[in-house]
Amino acid sequence: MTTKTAAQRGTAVSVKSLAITAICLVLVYVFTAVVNIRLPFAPNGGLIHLGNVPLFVAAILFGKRTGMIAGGIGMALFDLLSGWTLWAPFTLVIVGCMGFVVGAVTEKKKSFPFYLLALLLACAIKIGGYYLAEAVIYQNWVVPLTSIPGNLIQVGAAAIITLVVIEPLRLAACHTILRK
Amino acid sequence: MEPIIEIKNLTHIYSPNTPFEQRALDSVNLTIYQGETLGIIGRTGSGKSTLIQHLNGLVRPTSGQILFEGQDIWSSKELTHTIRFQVGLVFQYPEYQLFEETVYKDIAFGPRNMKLDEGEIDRRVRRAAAFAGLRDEVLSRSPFELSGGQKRRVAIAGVIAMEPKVLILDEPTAGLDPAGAASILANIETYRQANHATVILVSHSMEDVARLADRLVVVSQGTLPYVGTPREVFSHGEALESMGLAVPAMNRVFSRVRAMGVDIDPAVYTVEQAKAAILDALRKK
Amino acid sequence: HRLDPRAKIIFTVVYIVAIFLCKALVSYGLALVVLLLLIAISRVQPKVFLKGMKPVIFIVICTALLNLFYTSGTVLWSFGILKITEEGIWKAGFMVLRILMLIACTLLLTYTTSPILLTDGLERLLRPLKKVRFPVHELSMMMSIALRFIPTLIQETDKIISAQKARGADFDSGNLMQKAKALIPILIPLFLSSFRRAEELAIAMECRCYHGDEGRTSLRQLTMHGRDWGFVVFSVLLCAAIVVLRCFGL
Amino acid sequence: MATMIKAEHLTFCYPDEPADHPPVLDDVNLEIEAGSFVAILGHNGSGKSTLAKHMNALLTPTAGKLWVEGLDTADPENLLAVRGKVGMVFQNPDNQIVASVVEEDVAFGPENLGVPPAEIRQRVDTALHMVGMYDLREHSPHLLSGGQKQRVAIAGIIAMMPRCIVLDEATAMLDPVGRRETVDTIRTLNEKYGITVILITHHMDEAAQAQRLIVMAGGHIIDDGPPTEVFQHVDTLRSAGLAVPETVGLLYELKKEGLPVPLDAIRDEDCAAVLAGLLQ
Repeated sequence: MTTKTAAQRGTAVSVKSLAITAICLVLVYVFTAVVNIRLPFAPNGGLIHLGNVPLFVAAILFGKRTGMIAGGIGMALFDLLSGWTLWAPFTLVIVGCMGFVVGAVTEKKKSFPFYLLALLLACAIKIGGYYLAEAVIYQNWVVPLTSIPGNLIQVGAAAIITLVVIEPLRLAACHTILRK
Repeated sequence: MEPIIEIKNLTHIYSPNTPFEQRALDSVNLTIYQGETLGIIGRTGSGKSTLIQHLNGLVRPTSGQILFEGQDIWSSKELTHTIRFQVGLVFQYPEYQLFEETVYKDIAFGPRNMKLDEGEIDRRVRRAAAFAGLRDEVLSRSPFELSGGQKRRVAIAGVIAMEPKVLILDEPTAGLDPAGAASILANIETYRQANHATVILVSHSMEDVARLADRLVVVSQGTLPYVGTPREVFSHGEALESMGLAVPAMNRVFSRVRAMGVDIDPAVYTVEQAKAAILDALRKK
Repeated sequence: HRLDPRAKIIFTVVYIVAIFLCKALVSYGLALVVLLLLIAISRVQPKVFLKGMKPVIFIVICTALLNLFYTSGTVLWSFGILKITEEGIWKAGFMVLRILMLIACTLLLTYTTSPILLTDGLERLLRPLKKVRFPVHELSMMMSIALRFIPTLIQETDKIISAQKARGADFDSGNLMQKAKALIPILIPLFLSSFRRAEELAIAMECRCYHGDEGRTSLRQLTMHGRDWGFVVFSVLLCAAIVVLRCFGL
Repeated sequence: MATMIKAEHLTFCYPDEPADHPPVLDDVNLEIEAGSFVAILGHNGSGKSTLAKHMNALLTPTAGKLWVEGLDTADPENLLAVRGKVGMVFQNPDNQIVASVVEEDVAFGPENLGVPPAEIRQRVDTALHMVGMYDLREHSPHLLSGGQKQRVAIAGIIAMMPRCIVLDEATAMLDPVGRRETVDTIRTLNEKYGITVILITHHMDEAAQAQRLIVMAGGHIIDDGPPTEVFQHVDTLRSAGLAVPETVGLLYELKKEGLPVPLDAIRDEDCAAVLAGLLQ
């Protein structure tokens, strides 16, 4: 009801979508930094972060632009603030791509097969992307293979959780923010 | 009266051994009795949230004990888990915790976690909805379509459905209009009487606690400086003011009347008491 | 510490490029000396850097070992398929040094510059991109809102977890699928309340006449002082020096 | 006196509500004088927040008109001017603070208005002094208490130098100390600086401090007048889901018992004087 004003004035982004993207960005950061689940099978202590869940949710509910910005910046911000500074630029690009692709695939059709397709693509981007990134960082093609299992579990668990949560969340959001 | 919860020497320290170390509760002792209404008053940040979260085992004491019906709630894992069903805690602005597709399912979340059978769950959901003042047709609707006040009732029903022996409510009427607030407080009283439950009410309204509580607990800087009947607690007017609290309006008015040279007992806290006191004094004149 | 964030960002980028250009002992040595000097000036405790390196130690060792064993050259020692070459030792050493230096220099940026200043610095550096319709201002606005709301949403997450625990929710048992399901009572309220926050925030911003960056001014003015320019020039010189050294194969 | 806000036949329906749904605001006529301190009371859903949102063009009327110092809020050209004149403070203090440092948040409004940096600095400092938050200007907002956050929000509005501040249930989430801080702050603004204050609240003791009370129910204004007058209409207020201050409540009860007491002794001291008179 209020966002027209900004659009009328020709701003690139409406204030509401700016605020939503910013908050989604925070969610990605918070889930990466604090929300963890303990897995029954445990590679590195078994704690995995759920940062990819809000990334997927943001992309599916609010589209590719929000998904890209919230995901890329949110997770890069985590890298920046917690000592993975070197990874931040790569994360920005890789996770940004994930958000964009998920948003783009689910833009027209919101149904399970499309969610699944989108999330599989995102997994592929994540694993491939970080493989290449670490190959650049370490100047070596073998070492980055070691982080593939971790990434796979990370993003796979997030994909499963997203699939479980997304429909109830979308229905609930329809009563509130998506209404307008 | 039977004690139901006993707090013994409870101390809680947040982030111990760091520069942010903060003593939220300091050697607190308190006994809570079966069937009473206990009012908790204190400023934001006084430690009262930490206190109530100890009562259902959400927060673990740094030292000291919480006994529920004589047993330490941390003595066994099963007990710590089941204590949450015995001691129901309704957080501030509980409407933000709703998540299910329908009101019915949301209220059923607690009973379902108790692993009750479907028939019992159904009975409890309907009973709790009635206690919370929700009509049957609301049960099939989405909680997100309801008004703020209705959502609050759904959230309270979600805790009542676990049929806790102790029901703790943190500011249950915050942000509601006076009629909505009064009606929710009345609903809670109905539940207490029907189930012989203990009710612990955290409130900023001195008038509400004076009217509803059998006993009051004052929390200030992690300690409980005053515990007693409203009359006992409110007799420390100046000390309460220094803790950012106050005495009920009627008490203030009557103290002024007395200061004007009228011989009247200022220990009056509710409109009903005030009215009775005035009529009584007029009769004696 | 007190340098303009823009100068620091430029330095970090140039320095990373320089490290990748390093080829031999002299250039690595030069880069290392500069880095150690800066760390000393920054007065950030070395302990902090060691802590920051911890997560990558395992990978660094892996890289070192791989380089150690799989570089061809003069064989110094061998056992079955494992052989250590002179070149291998050098390469492994440089590899470890490079990774640690990369991490240290980025950590230096993070530890000496608040996220707010970093955002500001980046916004100003990227400002020319506005000409190609890149939403620099919007991104920096989002960043500053994000920094503001991180603690708030962390608190909110804790609160919702407690509230659902009070209703008997169990997050610690079951298989992955059950755990995923157990997260619904947290995720849905948290997302919804966050979205509501976003809506209210948008309204509050509009009420305060927010309408994009058209005609917008700023309380905080960043000015590049002499020493900031000096620092930029210094980093460019460093990079140039390393390029020159590279030509000489040093 | 000059008119700050004027509404004529103001009607508003949410566009996505079914057509048979009663309008949220139904033919409201209202005039608020510049420099006054007005409280608007009403139950949840009475339309009071919707009315408030019209005052700075967050919503525009479905029918009728609303003017802010003569500016029609429905005209998009007036948008920034209207928002520059009427500032709003909302219920949840967390959701209206934009920046991670107090003084930068206060600067947000003036920055949007394009005020030169040196003047922003000056306005920010003045505003923070006015709400008593100057010493905490470099703090992080999330470490402040609710009352302090609301005072920062108010400072953010003052720095835009508005003619009027609307507080939309801005005290609902605060504890009594925070409420007192907030209400004291806006009273000072009203008394010392002549800023028009429109306070929307559920708390009768806050409303009692205003010069004028407007009571809303079902999208209509059902009562309007000084507190001493409006609070005498105990039955009207109660039927609108509202309450009266305890002092008036007591006097009302005594009057029902046939005692000759006035109903306009709202303040503690006035009520005490009445009771003392009765008993002596």
